[in-house]
Amino acid sequence: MAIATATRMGPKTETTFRIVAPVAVGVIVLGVWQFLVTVVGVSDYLLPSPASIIEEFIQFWESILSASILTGSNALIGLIVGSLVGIALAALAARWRAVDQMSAPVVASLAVIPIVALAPVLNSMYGADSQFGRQAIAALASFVPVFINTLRGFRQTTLVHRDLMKAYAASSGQVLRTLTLPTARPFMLTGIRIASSLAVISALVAEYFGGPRGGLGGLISTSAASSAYARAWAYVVASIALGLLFYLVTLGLERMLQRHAPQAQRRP
Amino acid sequence: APGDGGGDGGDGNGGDELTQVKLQLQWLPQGQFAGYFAAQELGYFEDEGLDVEIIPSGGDIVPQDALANGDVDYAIAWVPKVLGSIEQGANLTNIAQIFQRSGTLQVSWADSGIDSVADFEGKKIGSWGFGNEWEIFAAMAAEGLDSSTVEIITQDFNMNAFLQGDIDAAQAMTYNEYAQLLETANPDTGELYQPDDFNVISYEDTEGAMLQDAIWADTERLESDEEYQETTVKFLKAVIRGWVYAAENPEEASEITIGEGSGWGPSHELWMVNETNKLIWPSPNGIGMMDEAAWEATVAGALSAVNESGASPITEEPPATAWTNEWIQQALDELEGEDLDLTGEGFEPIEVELTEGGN
Amino acid sequence: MWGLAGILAIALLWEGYKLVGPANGVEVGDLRIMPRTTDLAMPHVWDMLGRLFEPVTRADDALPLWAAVALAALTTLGIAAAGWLVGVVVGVGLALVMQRWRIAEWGLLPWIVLSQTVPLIAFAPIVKSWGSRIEIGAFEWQDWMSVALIASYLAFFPIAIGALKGLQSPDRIHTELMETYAAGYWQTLVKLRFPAAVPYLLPALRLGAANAVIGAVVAEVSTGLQGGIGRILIQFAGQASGDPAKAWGPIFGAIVLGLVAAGSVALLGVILSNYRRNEEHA
Amino acid sequence: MSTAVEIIGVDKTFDTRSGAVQALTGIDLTVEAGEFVSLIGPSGCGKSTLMRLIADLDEPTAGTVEVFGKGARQARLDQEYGIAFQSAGLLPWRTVAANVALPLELHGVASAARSTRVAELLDMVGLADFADRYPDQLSGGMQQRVAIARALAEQPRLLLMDEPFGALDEMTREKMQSDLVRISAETGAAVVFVTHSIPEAVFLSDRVVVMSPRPGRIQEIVPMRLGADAARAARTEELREERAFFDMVTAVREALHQGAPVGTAPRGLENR
Amino acid sequence: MSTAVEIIGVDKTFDTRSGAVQALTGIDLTVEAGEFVSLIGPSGCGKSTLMRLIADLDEPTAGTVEVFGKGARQARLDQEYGIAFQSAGLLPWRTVAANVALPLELHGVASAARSTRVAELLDMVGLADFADRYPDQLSGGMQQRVAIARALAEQPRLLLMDEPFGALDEMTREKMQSDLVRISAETGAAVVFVTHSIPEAVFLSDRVVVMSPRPGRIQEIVPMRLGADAARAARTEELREERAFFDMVTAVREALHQGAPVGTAPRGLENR
Ligand SMILES: Nc1ncnc2c1ncn2[C@@H]1O[C@H](COP(=O)(O)OP(=O)(O)OP(=O)(O)O)[C@@H](O)[C@H]1O
Ligand SMILES: Nc1ncnc2c1ncn2[C@@H]1O[C@H](COP(=O)(O)OP(=O)(O)OP(=O)(O)O)[C@@H](O)[C@H]1O
Ligand SMILES: Cc1ncc(C[n+]2csc(CCO)c2C)c(N)n1
Ligand SMILES: [Mg+2]
Ligand SMILES: [Mg+2]
Repeated sequence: MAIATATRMGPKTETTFRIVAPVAVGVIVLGVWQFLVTVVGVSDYLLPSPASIIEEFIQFWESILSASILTGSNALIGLIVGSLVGIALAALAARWRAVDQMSAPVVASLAVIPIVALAPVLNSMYGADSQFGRQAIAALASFVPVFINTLRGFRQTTLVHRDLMKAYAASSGQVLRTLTLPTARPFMLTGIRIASSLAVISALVAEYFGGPRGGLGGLISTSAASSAYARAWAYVVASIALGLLFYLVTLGLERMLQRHAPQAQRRP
Repeated sequence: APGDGGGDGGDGNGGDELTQVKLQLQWLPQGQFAGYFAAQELGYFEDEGLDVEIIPSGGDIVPQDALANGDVDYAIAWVPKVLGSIEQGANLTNIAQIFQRSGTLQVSWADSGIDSVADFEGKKIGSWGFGNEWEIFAAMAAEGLDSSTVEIITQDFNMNAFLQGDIDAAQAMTYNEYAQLLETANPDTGELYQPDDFNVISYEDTEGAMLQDAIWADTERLESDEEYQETTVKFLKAVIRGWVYAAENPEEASEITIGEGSGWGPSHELWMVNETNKLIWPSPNGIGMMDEAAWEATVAGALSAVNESGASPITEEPPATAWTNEWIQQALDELEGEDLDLTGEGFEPIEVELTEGGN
Repeated sequence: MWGLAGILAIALLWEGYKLVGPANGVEVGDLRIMPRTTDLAMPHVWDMLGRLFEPVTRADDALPLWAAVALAALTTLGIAAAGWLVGVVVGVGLALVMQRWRIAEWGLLPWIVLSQTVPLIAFAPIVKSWGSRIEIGAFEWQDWMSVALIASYLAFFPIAIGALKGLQSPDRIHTELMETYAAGYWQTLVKLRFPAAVPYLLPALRLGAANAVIGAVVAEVSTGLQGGIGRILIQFAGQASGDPAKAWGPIFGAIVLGLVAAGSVALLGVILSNYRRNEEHA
Repeated sequence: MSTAVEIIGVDKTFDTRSGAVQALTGIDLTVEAGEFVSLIGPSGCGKSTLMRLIADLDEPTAGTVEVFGKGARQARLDQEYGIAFQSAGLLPWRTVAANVALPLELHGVASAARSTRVAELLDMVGLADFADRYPDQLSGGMQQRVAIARALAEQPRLLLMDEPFGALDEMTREKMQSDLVRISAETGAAVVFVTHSIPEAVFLSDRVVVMSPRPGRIQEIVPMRLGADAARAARTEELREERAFFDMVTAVREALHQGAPVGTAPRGLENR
Repeated sequence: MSTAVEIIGVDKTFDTRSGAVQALTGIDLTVEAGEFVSLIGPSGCGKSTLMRLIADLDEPTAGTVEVFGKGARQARLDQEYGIAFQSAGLLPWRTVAANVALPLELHGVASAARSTRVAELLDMVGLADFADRYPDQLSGGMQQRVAIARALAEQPRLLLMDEPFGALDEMTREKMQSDLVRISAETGAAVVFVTHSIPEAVFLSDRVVVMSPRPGRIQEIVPMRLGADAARAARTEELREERAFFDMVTAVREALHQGAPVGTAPRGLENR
């Protein structure tokens, strides 16, 4: 439905506001922050000013970049593996009811395990000297939303389409290729988008609990531990940017491939 | 109930009005802090007219920041970490250097060939990070090694990474992680590991040794707030009593910490109290008195240590306000004459037998 | 029934792999792709379960492990519930504002999404520090409130998104119907938008509950709060070298805790089933 | 007050991303009180838009819309009309009775009066036995009847209906048409009725307004002689098989095709 | 082979949670090759079920269904029929051309042959210019035309259509009917056509099968004299306004009402 509802502004003004509004909110928040620090005089020690964070950001630029690459690649590997496993398992669960029901408690459990609980265990199981633990945690964190959304997607094929495939005497492989997978695709992509920032956060937080050094998480904690808060914030800013990058890339992917998605069936 | 305590009770406090004091620890409740808990449990603080809240910390709480932010009145923290905070703008003073020596070890397998810091080169070296790594870098710097010559691995809460060979040499505190190793069964023999299964490098024996648990106070308040000054002396007196008690009654002190929420088993807890005592006693100048040579060594080490991202804990000498013996001296003076061993000359560590799992 | 089979299958896989897998795991090149099978890395299922019924420590008054875990879990559940409630209030509040004014939606929504890319663990000490200076009259900020606040930070996000979707879900035909009745904003909200939002809110609230538990546990570890499951989680992880099975007690506890929290919200769905008549009965 | 709706010189233009869409131009239309007027025309000709202008769900770009002598906005605030759409638009979480009660509830009718009125209305649409059911337990025709009962709840003097029977099958539809004829006779309300079906328009209406698209205009207003000949209540089932009926159907068909000849060119995309 | 569909003594019962639903009983029906047969009847009388039995999308509980002398299953595997439903059922991620090509693709027709055939089909339904569009860029009527082209892709001798025009507006619908008449004449295929609309059934069919519900039975088979009088291609627009047309409409109406008299009792819930 291309019809814009309930807005009194024209489409052009709308586009403008969509961009201006979030920027304005951001500028206001930053302004208030800087104001608190410089004018009201909240101690810079407690709450570094945006200006001093930028300063640290520039000074530690190289270390920030290499840490972002390290954490980013852990998150990326986790996201890819977690998504692939999630899609594969969802396919099995969609195909066999038993798999679906057996996986339900396991997936529900995975969805509620805190990273703190998992990190030491994974370090023991896979070795603290490798990035594997972090990648595994990112993978687990990605797995859950991808699995849940993909499974939903696999169940979205409509009766008409299934009948049609039967009328064509299509083989089950053909049905999978021409109907089931394309139908599930937008749901998969939504799951991957949700997983994307989770993967970054998880890979980063996992660094707090052991393993090789050099990632963003380790550097945030080291900087904070030595009271270099402005530097810690600079690393935090980098991690937000990394999370945002993941989110925007997956969002873009979703938008690109979802242009002709099946309309959600709304009738009961 | 205020314990009537031994001795003649110094300046007993008449009124019911207790002064509220918050003390920030640097980790979970455990034998490392036995003296403070003993002072609390035995009423030493109350005798001094103080109502002390002991606040444990967890993974990310930085005790000296809690102090600098005014959340608490005193904090326990390692010297090099606080030096870093002071350089970042915290205004803090070391008022009692409780631990006289470093309790950090670097443990490797007996057959690993890692006998000294010089052997670290090219190895995977474990550390907890979080500011606990400066001794390693300082010791390495003294050997002419920089951080890029080793691979630093962050250790988590236990020694599994070392036991399974992920790291070649693990950081361990004499009072905790080293005991964890000795509480673990060797899968090959089924028996507990023995000290001779390991090579142990004590940083106390290296150039990198740095001072650890000290009591820190707010510099500004110390200078201008008379009430705080008085409280400080009273606080230190009670703490001294607590640690003297722990030295003389390690079993009881260990039970007290367990009662305060330490989750360790009795044998591990007792080990921890005993090993902590060894780091405190003897204190030739009296407990808590700063050994200036050790301070200078710590500062030198902190200046020389450089981590893998090129950062140092400090880049210049700390200010003169960073430590003072003024208050601990006053506390010791006031306790003089009581029947207390303030230097630990009569201190004898006990033998503790560890059991599997530290339970 | 099948669910039990699923859990059993995991246990069997665990023991089966432990039986046949090499002690040092399966390595491809430098990368270990399958875990080590030592008792240190993978304790036997029966050891993990059996450990639950042994005392926590050798001390005379020690509780059995399961009781200590349960006690800690209850503490955390309370904190998480408080965090969840705050998350509900904030999340629904934000959703209401965004639903009411589209300009607010445009301005806030990107930041709400962005908020979830912030590594919250980095802020635990700051939250605790800021909290500790709040003291209004008889009210004094407690450390558990910092934990609850962090829990609410994780909980509010799905709730805000779900509530916004739900409040925006009424078809145009329904909003226009209310318009023809000359119904005001509040009437439309109470009679139309809230009831219509129920099917969206319920899964969001469930997700929020799970997130609140995760957030509470992480924040307990971060701030060192005593008494909760986060505390015993690191405590026992610290003892895992000598007593590997013990560390699993709080892990199971955390999982059960999360399931209980999410499950309780699911119960809410049963009560509100009349508002979910349009949902597919799968 | 003999005029229910008075539309004078109405234009309606929508601003869309791809430019302005002129939905209606130069519409003049008067509906007398108690009169039954149908709007018919190809998809996209602006029938719904016109009805929404009367209901004050949209505002005209030019011209005036008056309902019972008031501005459309005032008429809406005064609840001068009842409305029903193609999809029944019942609230799925409310029972049939509660759905019908909704407008009464919103306007503060006391609980006792409300239930009396709801019972009366459900009786009128033949659903007294279904008061406690939920919409998903009803057939499409029954749902539409609930929607009509709801539209009649406050005894409006004007009923606006946008393809209310569009989703029903032919037989149910005929039955609903007869019901509507009866109900509108009982209540004496004027009706503006949007439909795609020529026989439906012919059967129901006093006048049929034939519209043509691009931009939406009134092509022709066909008076139904049926209306002149007989009272509305006399529109029985037999009527459908009478010669006069077929003649009227043919008349409307021709008016329609005048506006949009039966060509082969596929129509545009704007009616998706 | 002059018989397209032969149905003998067919019953169909569905097992549901709330007991068995008898959808069809004692159905006997023969459709000749090239014949156009419509199924009409109230909602729930089993029209779709009967069509699904012919298509082997469901299996009869009793009786036999033969298509061109083979069992229904074999006929499906041999792709003896093309099929179209009320919702066009296009794959939204495929272009118009790719949608039409789908059955050819599935059955391994070479790429070159495929595109020739697709072009031909799109020509036939008047959508040659829209080959590269996506379904969501088309109007409802255009989508249905794509579905019909797809059903014709493999030149089936039998076309099964379940209310293919049900969702279209009256004018588009009439246009589509004319197109279908032309296309079925061109291809010579037999058509089984399910509809709710009497004029539609009358306009299109050689015979109209009137069904009645509970359980679904064949009430009457009304032969259209039109079919006897004139070739199917002669069913022009003018026909719709002729006397004979109205007579046939009346005949079908009466057959229908015989089975389910126009009462006032609300119908049951099974057709939700
Ligand atoms: N809110 C809107 N924004 C932009 N264009 C609109 C809007 N509403 C209607 N239109 C356009 O106005 C024209 C008339 O639409 P309207 O819905 O009134 O037609 P209709 O006669 O009711 O058609 P149908 O028979 O399909 O219901 C169409 O071209 C439509 O695309
Ligand atoms: N898969 C099924 N399971 C159970 N009952 C069914 C099933 N399919 C159809 N029925 C029932 O069989 C009867 C006939 O249904 P069918 O869909 O064939 O009717 P129809 O004539 O096509 O109706 P409509 O005009 O509404 O499309 C109905 O009572 C319906 O509820
Ligand atoms: C995350 C984390 N940080 C520190 C330690 C080790 N540790 C326990 S007590 C103590 C002395 C300071 O209190 C030290 C360094 C750990 N195991 N995990
Ligand atoms: Mg319309
Ligand atoms: Mg049907």
